[in-house]
Amino acid sequence: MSVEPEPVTLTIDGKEVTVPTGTLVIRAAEQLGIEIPRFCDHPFLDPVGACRQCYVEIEGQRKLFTACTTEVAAGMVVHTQNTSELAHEGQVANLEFLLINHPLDCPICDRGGECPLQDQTMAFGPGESRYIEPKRVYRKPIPLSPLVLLDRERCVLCARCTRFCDQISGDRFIEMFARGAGQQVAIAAGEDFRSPFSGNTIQICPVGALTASTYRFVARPFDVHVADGICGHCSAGCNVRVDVRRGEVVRVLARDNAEVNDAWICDKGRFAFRAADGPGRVTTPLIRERGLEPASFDEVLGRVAEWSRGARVAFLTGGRLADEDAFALSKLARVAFGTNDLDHRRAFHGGLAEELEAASALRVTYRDVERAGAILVVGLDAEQEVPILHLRIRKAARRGARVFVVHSRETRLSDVAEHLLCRPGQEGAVLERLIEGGAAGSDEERVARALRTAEGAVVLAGSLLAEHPLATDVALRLSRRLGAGFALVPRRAGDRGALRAGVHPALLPGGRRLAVASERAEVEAVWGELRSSEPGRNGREILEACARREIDVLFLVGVDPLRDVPDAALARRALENVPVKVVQSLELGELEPYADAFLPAAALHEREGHLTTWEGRSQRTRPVRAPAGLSRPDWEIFAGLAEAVGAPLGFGSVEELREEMEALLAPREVSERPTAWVGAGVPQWLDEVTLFTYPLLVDEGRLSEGASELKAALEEPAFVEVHPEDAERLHLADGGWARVRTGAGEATLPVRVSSRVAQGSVFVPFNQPGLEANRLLSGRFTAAATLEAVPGGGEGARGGEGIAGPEAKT
Amino acid sequence: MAVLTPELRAEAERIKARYPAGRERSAIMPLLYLVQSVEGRVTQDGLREVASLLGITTAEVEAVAGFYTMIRLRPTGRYVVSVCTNLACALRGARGVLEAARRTAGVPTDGELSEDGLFTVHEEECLAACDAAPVVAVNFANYDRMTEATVSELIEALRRGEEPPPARGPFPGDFRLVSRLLAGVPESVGAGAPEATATAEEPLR
Amino acid sequence: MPVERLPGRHDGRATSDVEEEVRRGVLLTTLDRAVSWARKQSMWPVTFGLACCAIEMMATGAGDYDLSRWGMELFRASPRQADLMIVAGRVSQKMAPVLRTVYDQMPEPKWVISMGVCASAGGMFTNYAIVQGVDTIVPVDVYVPGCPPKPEMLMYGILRLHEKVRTRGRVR
Amino acid sequence: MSARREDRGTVSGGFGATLKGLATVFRQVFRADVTEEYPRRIQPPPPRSHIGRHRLNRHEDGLEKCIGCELCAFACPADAIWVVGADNDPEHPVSPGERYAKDYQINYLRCIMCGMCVEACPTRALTLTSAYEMSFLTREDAILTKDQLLEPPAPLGTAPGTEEG
Repeated sequence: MSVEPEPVTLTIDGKEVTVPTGTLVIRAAEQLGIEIPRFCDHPFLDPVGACRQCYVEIEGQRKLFTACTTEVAAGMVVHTQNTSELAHEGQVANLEFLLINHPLDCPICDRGGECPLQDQTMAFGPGESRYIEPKRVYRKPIPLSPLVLLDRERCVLCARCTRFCDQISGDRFIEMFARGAGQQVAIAAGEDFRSPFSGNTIQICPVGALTASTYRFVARPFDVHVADGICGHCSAGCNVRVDVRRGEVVRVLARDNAEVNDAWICDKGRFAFRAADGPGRVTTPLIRERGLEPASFDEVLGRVAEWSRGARVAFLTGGRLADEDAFALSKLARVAFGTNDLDHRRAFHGGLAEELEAASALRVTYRDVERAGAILVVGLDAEQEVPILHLRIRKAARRGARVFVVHSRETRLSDVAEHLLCRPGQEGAVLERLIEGGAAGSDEERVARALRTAEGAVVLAGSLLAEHPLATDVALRLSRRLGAGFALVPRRAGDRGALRAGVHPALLPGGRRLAVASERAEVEAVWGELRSSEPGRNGREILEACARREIDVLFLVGVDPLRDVPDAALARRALENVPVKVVQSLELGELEPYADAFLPAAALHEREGHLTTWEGRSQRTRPVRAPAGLSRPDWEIFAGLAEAVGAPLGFGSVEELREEMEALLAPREVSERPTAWVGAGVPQWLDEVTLFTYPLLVDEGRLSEGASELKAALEEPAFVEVHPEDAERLHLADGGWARVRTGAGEATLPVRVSSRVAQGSVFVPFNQPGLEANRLLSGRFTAAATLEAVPGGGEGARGGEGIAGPEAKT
Repeated sequence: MAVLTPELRAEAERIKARYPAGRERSAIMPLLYLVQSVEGRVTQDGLREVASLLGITTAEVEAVAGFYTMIRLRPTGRYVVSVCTNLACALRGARGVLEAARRTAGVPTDGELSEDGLFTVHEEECLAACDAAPVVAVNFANYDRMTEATVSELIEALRRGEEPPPARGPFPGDFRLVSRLLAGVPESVGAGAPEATATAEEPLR
Repeated sequence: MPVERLPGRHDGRATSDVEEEVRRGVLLTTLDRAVSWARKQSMWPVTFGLACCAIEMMATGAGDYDLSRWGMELFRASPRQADLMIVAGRVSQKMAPVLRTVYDQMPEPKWVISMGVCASAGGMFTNYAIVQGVDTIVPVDVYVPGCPPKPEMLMYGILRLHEKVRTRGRVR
Repeated sequence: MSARREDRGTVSGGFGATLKGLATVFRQVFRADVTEEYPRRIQPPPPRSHIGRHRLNRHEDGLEKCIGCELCAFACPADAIWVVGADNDPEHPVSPGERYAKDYQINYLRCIMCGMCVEACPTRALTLTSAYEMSFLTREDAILTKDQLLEPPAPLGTAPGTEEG
């Protein structure tokens, strides 16, 4: 770790402050509580000194200095506008200049009421302006994308947005054009601001030049009810602020948290907020009589208890549960029903790596990634799965870290990282070679040496690694060999919380193994004697058991197997054969014909709770309104069900639950055990072409329902990406169509020939409009596939139920 | 459709090779001139091609191109007549010279293309020849101590196809040729470029 | 939440009254109309001035605007002798039970005018201390806006009440 | 003054005082009547009086002046105004510029007629009139929507209930 810069003492406005060298004067002033007006300065962007608003007077210097670019020096005496007439005049003059061409749009500008220019002009600016000439006029607003609207008249040319795109997201779609008198922010003609981080430019714009189309004229800051929450879309755990007007969510903004998301959130977190208020939401319990009729909670819970008392019960959950719900479910299943058939996963890593993540917390944090000397990303497309981690990796690269990605598809880290493309399922083999140091002169050898020599390396493993059993353990062994940090990065917000709470067939809370008596005893000390110590069935085995009628009651908590499970046929067979299906979620959706009972769950921003990030950091989310209708937080429903079955969970409030949870989930060490690495061989069905899939950031997921602007901006229709050599061999033309046939099904998709995908493998996005890819899969996220060109394009032959071509965008 | 012919593309790679690895974007100025030499101005396609050559986004290229007056993003004639109207020249009557030049060339507003597509007259910042004010540059070659009469005569001569010698150095040739030279590419490579394209495609302003 | 409605308020005519009225048919309406006409002639308001609206009510009762033109100048102190309660002014939570008691002591038929925005919906006092609308305590027949309502506005409210009594009055 | 006070105690003094009182009352008969016969003869309120209902004004070309900026809702001490803005359709705009009020409601059982909204309005869209003839039978009627507020208020004395007097 670099040595801490030694402190420097200086006085600002007569008050002394001691800060490390290299600190900027503006930051030092903030520590003293002195607010210096500024527009272009942003704590997470490099200083640029573009707006000239933060003038301060420094004794001994001829002219005014900009506080945001001047680093502190020992014994420096600074006078801000509070104590220096010259600085005050400088600031007043500068504001007068900025307001010369600024339109009098305040009443119709969305930024009105929360606009730094408005506030700072009222606080530090001139009362009136001497400028009487006509103001410069532009055509406005210009849609940079369906999400972001640009108004160049309001822009004060602070370049925060262009610097964000340059330094943070790397998607440099907007720039300062016509530098000079007519300078303005603009985008290249015909292009779209197609970046998953475009929303951040709206939030950091100090005026109303960049506004969101979702929030256009919707509310005013004084009329909005605000709550601090945690984003529930992915495991990044971004700190957000949810704005509600009259009970309806109107906006989501990022909150500053230098430990997690700095000041950024991705566009999905920012613009996909309408799912809970959507038409599909069901807020009353339902019970199956002739059809699904509304009923009271007690009646439905009573009937469900009747069905499940003494029956063979299984629980499947999605990745959306808060930590408290997962813990309550884990206790409900094991204590109330005495079953271990519960699982939250759809990618089954297994092995020591998973147990390590379940047992411990904060072994690798965002800071470690930021300060890493080298980062190895394996089987993880960070930009599409955990976008804020992607930004942190870019930040590390900007500080000089060497970044390597082992994946079957080139990710958006391509400009800062070196990609080792390998066929899906081969990741384990590549890691194995990295452990041995790589063949002489090969890329792997160079990567291995870089990882070994780097200081504070980090290995980030993603869900694609689960394609080959125990591949994650090879990544763990590699990280041990390199002395690097290891982190298994799940995709969904509730995944890590569910894993640590024990929603897992073989793991109890805190990653304690069910099969090991001593670890089981630690849990039994709190929960009482557990009826079965046999590890239960994992997610896929539960569905198979349902299909074979070995399960009587199947609980589906926040998961829709028909779309989430990578085997649509199995999911359908399971739902048709299990006698009783209880759905507990925000909505019924496609489970309407199957559900025998429905229990309405409260949305994430309607209830207290905690969500655990991929690092293991548990963060609190606060409710912004009461649960809609009769819906309740999931843990309350589980507690009610436990009572109905006659084995109450023993906690009446979320505080009691958390007490019990904290006791069991304290980080603990995991006893080593050898993991049999099943041969570094090639998976058996490596015939012609390997199809692999993973969900993209903006897809048809249920939590993105209603986010029409977001989907118009970033969602792509289903496609199949083929390597140029394969395309040639299979006579596929870029832009043409191909019929993709796997063991489970077939579909006709538009072809994209690109070298972004590894040779011998084809990529199909998991859940884009036009194709639910789980129709093509049979249990895993990879499959052997054959491709053949389809003449005459999309309107010709259609596989399955008709694949919408790019023109028929849903 | 590609703006650069295959030979010019190879030339572009040679230009890029002059700069250290990872710093290819510094080759943006010569490449812009190269693209300008093909179409008589830098079109959106030209910007996109330079961007793909350098592996940066089109917006970054247009941000650079938008600053320089010698990189013409709008339709441009074969002769760019730049009349310096800075302090020294202005005092010596540059405003009159500009009006005369514009009238004779038939250019409606500053920086626009003349009706016959031959001339673009625009107000230029300092041409660094204050001793010879007022100065007029044709395709970046200076003509000293111009008056309203001499500038009209100069434009008429150019319209007749003559090549009046500038104050210093040879007659530069038409705008495309000058761009080619500014790109550091010998004239012979990929010669025979088509006439000035007066497409009125209005970029985003 | 700028505009809200509070649960549990009603405007003096429960739905049951309407059915009963329809069920009894046309025969008695002439008697109803006659009695109602008589009832509206001289409603004696109970003195229930609470705050600033009461001063305006006094002005309405005084010489210039003269409620006695409708026989209403007598502000009876005891509710027994009053048939109209003009709630004039903001009703604090402590005052609410008193208001209800006075209302209960008034003999049938009785009517309520909520004078001023504070009585009608809490006005600008959206806080814990003021009842957000008298209709959560007693059935209100006519709401009179204004802060305070001009005497003419109160009189217009009274006229609206007379019209209501005359057209919808019934013998009970 | 003090001399007269003693003789009031005597019978004749007391009788004199009563007579004087009656005289004052009797003089009252001949003085002009001050009562304002409200429903029959309505005193026209002073020209710039603003004790009545609001009104949303229009420009000469018929476009609504209100641009839905919600400054009035911000300024209102009683939170009586509810505004929802929306995007003007360029072909047939409702108001000049980008923004108009899709929904505009004033709750007259909250409004204290203080006029701060009129002060806050940047486009002079909202002004108070002197049409004070308002009273409501239910709370819902008390919430006037945009179309009602756009209509010029009826002249005094024509509201229902005033004919009968």
